[in-house]
Amino acid sequence: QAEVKVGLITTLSGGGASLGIDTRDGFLLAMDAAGRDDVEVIVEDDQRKPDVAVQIADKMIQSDKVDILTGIVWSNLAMAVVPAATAQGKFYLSTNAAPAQLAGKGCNPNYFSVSYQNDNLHEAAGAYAKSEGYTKPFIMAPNYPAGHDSLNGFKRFYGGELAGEVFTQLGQTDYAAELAQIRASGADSIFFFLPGGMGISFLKQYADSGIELPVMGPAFSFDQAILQAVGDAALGVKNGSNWSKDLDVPANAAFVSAFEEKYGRLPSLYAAYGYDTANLMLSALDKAEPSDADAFRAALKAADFDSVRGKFSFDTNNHPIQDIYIREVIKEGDIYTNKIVATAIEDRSSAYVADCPMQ
Amino acid sequence: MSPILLAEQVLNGLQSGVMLFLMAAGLTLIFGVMGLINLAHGSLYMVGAFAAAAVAGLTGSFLLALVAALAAAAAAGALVELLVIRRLYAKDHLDQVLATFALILIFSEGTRWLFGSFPLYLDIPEALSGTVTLPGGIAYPAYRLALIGVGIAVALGLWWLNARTRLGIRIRAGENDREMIAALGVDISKLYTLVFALGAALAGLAGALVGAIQSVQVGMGEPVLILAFVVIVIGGIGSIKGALIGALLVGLTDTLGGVLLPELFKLFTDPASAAASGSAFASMAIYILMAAVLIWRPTGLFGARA
Amino acid sequence: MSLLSLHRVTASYGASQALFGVDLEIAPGQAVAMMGRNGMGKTTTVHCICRMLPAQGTLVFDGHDLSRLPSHKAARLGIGLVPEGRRCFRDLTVSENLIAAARPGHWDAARVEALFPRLGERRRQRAASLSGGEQQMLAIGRALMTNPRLLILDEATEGLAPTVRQEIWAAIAALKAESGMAMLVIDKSLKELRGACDRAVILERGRSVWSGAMAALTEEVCETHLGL
Amino acid sequence: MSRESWLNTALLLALVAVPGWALWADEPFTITLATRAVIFALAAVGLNIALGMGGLVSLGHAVFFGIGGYAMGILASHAQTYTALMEWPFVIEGTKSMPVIWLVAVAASSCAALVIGLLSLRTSGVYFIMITLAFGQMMYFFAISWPAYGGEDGLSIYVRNGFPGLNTLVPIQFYGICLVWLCIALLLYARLMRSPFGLALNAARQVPARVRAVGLDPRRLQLVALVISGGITGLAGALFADLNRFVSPSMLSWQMSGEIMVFVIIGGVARLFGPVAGAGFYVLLEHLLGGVSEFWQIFLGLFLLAVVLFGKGGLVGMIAGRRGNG
Amino acid sequence: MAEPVLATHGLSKAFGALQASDGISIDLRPGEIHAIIGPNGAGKSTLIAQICGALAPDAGRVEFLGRDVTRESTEARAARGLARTFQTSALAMEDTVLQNALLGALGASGRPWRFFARADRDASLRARAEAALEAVGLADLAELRTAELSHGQRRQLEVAVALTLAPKAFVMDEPMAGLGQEGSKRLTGFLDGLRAQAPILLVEHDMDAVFALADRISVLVYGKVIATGSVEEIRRDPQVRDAYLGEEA
Ligand SMILES: Nc1ncnc2c1ncn2[C@@H]1O[C@H](COP(=O)(O)OP(=O)(O)OP(=O)(O)O)[C@@H](O)[C@H]1O
Ligand SMILES: Nc1ncnc2c1ncn2[C@@H]1O[C@H](COP(=O)(O)OP(=O)(O)OP(=O)(O)O)[C@@H](O)[C@H]1O
Ligand SMILES: [Mg+2]
Ligand SMILES: [Mg+2]
Repeated sequence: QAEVKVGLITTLSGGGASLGIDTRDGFLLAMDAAGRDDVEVIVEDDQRKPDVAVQIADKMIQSDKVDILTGIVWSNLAMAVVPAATAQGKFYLSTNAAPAQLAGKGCNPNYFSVSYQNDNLHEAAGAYAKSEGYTKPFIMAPNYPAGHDSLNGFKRFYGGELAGEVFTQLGQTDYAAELAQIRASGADSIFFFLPGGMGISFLKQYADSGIELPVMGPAFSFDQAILQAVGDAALGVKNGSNWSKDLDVPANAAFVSAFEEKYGRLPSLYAAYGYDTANLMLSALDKAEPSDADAFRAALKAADFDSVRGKFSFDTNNHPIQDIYIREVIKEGDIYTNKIVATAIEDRSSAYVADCPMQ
Repeated sequence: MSPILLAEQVLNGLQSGVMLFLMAAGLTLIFGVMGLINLAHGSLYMVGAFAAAAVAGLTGSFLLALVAALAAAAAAGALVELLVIRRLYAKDHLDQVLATFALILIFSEGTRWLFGSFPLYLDIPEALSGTVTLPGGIAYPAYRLALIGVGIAVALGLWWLNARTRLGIRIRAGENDREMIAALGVDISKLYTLVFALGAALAGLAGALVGAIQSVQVGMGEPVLILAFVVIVIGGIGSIKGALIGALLVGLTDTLGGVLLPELFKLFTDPASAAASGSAFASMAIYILMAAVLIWRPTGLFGARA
Repeated sequence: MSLLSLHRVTASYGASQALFGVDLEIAPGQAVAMMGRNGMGKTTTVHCICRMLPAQGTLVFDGHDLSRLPSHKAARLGIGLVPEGRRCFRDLTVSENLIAAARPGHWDAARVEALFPRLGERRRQRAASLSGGEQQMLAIGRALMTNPRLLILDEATEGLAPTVRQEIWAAIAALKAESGMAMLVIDKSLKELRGACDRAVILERGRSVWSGAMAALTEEVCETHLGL
Repeated sequence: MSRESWLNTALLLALVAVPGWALWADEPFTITLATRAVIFALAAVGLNIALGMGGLVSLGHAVFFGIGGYAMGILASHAQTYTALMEWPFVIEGTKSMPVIWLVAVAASSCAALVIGLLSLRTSGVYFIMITLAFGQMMYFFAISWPAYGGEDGLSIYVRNGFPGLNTLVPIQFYGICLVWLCIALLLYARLMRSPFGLALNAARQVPARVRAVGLDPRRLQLVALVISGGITGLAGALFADLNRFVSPSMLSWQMSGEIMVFVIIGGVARLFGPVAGAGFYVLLEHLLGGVSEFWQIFLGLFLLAVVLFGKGGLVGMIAGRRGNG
Repeated sequence: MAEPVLATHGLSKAFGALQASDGISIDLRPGEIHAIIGPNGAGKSTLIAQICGALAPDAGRVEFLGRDVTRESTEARAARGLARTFQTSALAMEDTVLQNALLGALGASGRPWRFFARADRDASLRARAEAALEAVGLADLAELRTAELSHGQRRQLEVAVALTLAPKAFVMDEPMAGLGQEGSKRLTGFLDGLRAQAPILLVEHDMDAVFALADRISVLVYGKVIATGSVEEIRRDPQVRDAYLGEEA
């Protein structure tokens, strides 16, 4: 009989399944390595639907009596689950989604983001654009909250003039019109945030458009899984990330090789966050039981674990303070992957700390 | 916005319309001709794209990939018709909706099971990469021009098949009264299998062609399915001409809406929120277009009057 | 030897039985009238012959067992149907209706249009917009296009003007005389049937209750079985 | 009693028995699951009025479901933040009271149904399916990109709304509320089906020309059916939002419309308990299969396929046989 | 001469180049049966469609009970008391025979907005429906689904539904079509009595019936009324013989 139950809700079926699968695999890798039989992980598929995620969370809380929830990939699903779960006194550790509301006014002592705050990777791209001396970037993102956060994040650290700012449609697959706009705008660089298939489509069409400008984006569109589908079109793109497989940290090297050995593929960002989240949780479980909420919370907050990202600590709003890097897409043999080329922002916390009542 | 950019955007709209037509063509054929609501059309589109990506990965030949896409989608279509669709003709539209919805689930997860959850790589052929300079100095991707060519060829071929061949006439007769056409000595079952396979093959072709400039992944079919339905409904069900014109209208509305509406809103607010609200309206534009067309002409632009 | 032979044929619509034992013989070149009041099973019998409804009992056409054949195969053996209620292909034009049914043989579109000149005039019109009589002509023409050996006419003169009706009866007579086509004719006009047919069968409540030469169809028979 | 009545009674008893079983088996989550099924069933009963009786194949019922959901979300979020919904020309405050929310949800979704119906009923058949889908998509994209109420992220309501005299956070009590609403809707459906209005509506679906020829306006009948239908589905939306304490544009998506329709079809179109059987079956299947394999949706697909291919008239038709008359 | 119940004045309708109605002026007087005959495609059904409001005329007027109803909808005209039968049966096939008749009664009552009462328990509706079924001889089949009726039986039901409306005028498009000889005879007898209730505008190809019933006959050819008169006059008219009657005169 396990003493601590963890509910991992993530997307395992349908279009966005690859992200959830990596999250789960990273998380379970760490759990296996720890070999603790007093911790039971229950995994369920949310189908990327908010109402299903809520239902699973209810089931985990009511029937399985879990102590800790984790695993959600998408911000809108997190917004559906996290407030209700924390209101019921459960802990939620985020492996990816970290929307602005939950970092600012809506922060909660039982909610910890182990990944980042959503804006961070875009901020890194903005900082990079500024340091490279670009004066007319063209920026675009889909028209939904995460897209707005993205462009705001970029602008926050870039701060200069823009050649154009465009919101595309969510799920758009054809970017001919945007490419024409870019060509006509006289831009000197491009920043885009187009998660999933949108990014693949854009990059392929960009490569074929004859436009040759430096391209930047957040790490999501250049993740291990996606790069193979984009191919050459992605080479040379700069992207902001708080992790990379070549990050020179001992814990990271161990993680990458263990992941490759177990699953036969390179780990992605999501796998890294899943792995870190599990290790953070294990480190806290060593010190306290979740039933003793205050002690457990303090143990989490101490972040006393070996992060694959090296430096890692929590700010007052329970979001990480960490370095954020710029990676470049390269080809290693037959495999497309990333390497770190610069540190964009050191010890970055998040823009919303001040709004959070926890100080 | 300069006139030349505007011209380029119009061209983009037309081109995206032709691409849409390619997707909608097979659906019109099955939907209009056989009277079957085939929600699984998007899945056949996906099957084509995956078959193409797999074969391109193995052989490196885009042409072989296209052949594979056609073959795989046609085979999947024929199989589906024989096993499932065949039992649905006599049932009403609702059963067709449910059954083909079930097929989506089976196809999507089956594909994921075979190919994994990660998107696949499929790129345009070397010969068609890069751009061509059009009059007026517009640099236009060669591959997209080729797509326009294929779309027009498909349109002509389908129109000819449907209106001019005895096969087409019999198929349409079967849509009116299946029992009667059989009583006149036509093996309507075989005919329908054929049509379904043909429609599926067109979907597969579209999947492979469009997949090369978009992403080949599970679930790629559903958004396309909706757009394809929008197109054929605007054009009028069963009309190839309608599908083509509907596709062009939708392509233009979508492209120009996305470009012009934010510009328009800039007259009233700051650029960032103009971009946002303009884009919000742009995403509703094609549906507003469709509703307006149907309110004005309840059976689409070229549909038979009810 | 008979071209079509039905023996003790029974059939049901779902749970309700409509035919309880129908016997019918048609020799090559012979015209047989099928009579009976409304709802007695005439159309049902036709549907059994054309394989549009499963039937039990013996159904033989030209030496082929019909009972296992799908509809289109029965038609290809040479059974042509002019269905009750016309059932033209609404969205097809007149000429497309004809083309859809065409099989090689004596009858082609030109001959049909010669038989019914009005169809020629409306060649490009959608069948749905034809008048009732025009649709009826189209249905006959369409059945002829299959070049049948047995032509089944189920209420083929329903709703036609007297002149057209006369034309159609004349056409039926001509068909019979020229091409030696066998016919099964259902119609409400006893007078015309007498002129056109050699034999008659009468159905009552799903059974064939009388059959014989037309000449033997006396007033009494009509009164007992047809209520005339 | 006919076989269908037996089946209906059994279904109803099963719904009433769920909480008891859940407590006895110590599976409290079963109640939440059943609540979900009951709410979906309510939405589907709504659709069944348009679809089964009126023959209006609406692929846009998520609009009403979503409007109901947002009625709850908007009112409750304003109450939660103590901000007024509207200050001019008069002040409207948010509320956390369920009855008020229900009223607003039903009114808003019925109004939406009226407007959509007025515009859509010019078309018929597949065109009607698509025009309702179009309205659904408009609402969906609007909700996604409209920032005021959360856009795609949706709205979180931390605590379930209140009903006088009940503690709605207790799953059993909330389940009770939903079940009562379902019963009321079923009763309404049963009465409608046999009423003069139902008779006329039924005929309007089959032969509009005949209905006109006896002096009735089929379109008006269908419009009223759609309004009633939309109102009920809207109510279900408000309850669903309260169940999840969350609304987001996904309630407005075409997949949601599709699911509501699937409930009706697998249960049995135009059958009184069809939506109940359908929603129950679907939710149960989803729950049970989810644990079986990562590729569980294949099995779900196969099950649905089997129901269509081998069952006439959906689940209810399979068990109870063909629909009796009257 | 009594005021006509129903009258058309110069009704014209063209389908493209085809002039389907060409200035048709006819009327229907109280207590009479006015038969419209004419070759197939002459425009009889088109005329009926315009009279009943299913088709808008290009020119001309329709008057019913002394009012111009040309711009009124089908349902409004029906509510005023104009009942029609269709050339091809338009019945609710999934419903029972009785329900079809009840629908007519409901239409006549003009009160469809009752959501909670039971239609089949409403005594007045039911009485009306059953009387109509009885009149056409379908009373025994009241509980049968309409889809299970034979073609001829459906034709009878078609007339029954019109009867339930208790109209001020009937417009019938080939009510005999599909009836057997026995059935035609019965219906002929029935219509004969019906004219006392309301006059009938009768389109029919069954000359036995027309000659037995009609007080007046109008002959329509190519959209034009070429002759109107008594049975005898029409039978003798050489033009009519030529265009329509042939040997049946
Ligand atoms: N689709 C059906 N389902 C159930 N019963 C039917 C169906 N069609 C016909 N019947 C029944 O079968 C019997 C025979 O019908 P059929 O159509 O063969 O009659 P018929 O002799 O052709 O009459 P009519 O002269 O009126 O056309 C009738 O009593 C009818 O009620
Ligand atoms: N919607 C339409 N479009 C084009 N032509 C039409 C349309 N409706 C009718 N017609 C034509 O108008 C003419 C008159 O048709 P109508 O149906 O009124 O004839 P009818 O006198 O009722 O004939 P029948 O006795 O055969 O029923 C026909 O030639 C027909 O083809
Ligand atoms: Mg018959
Ligand atoms: Mg007519």
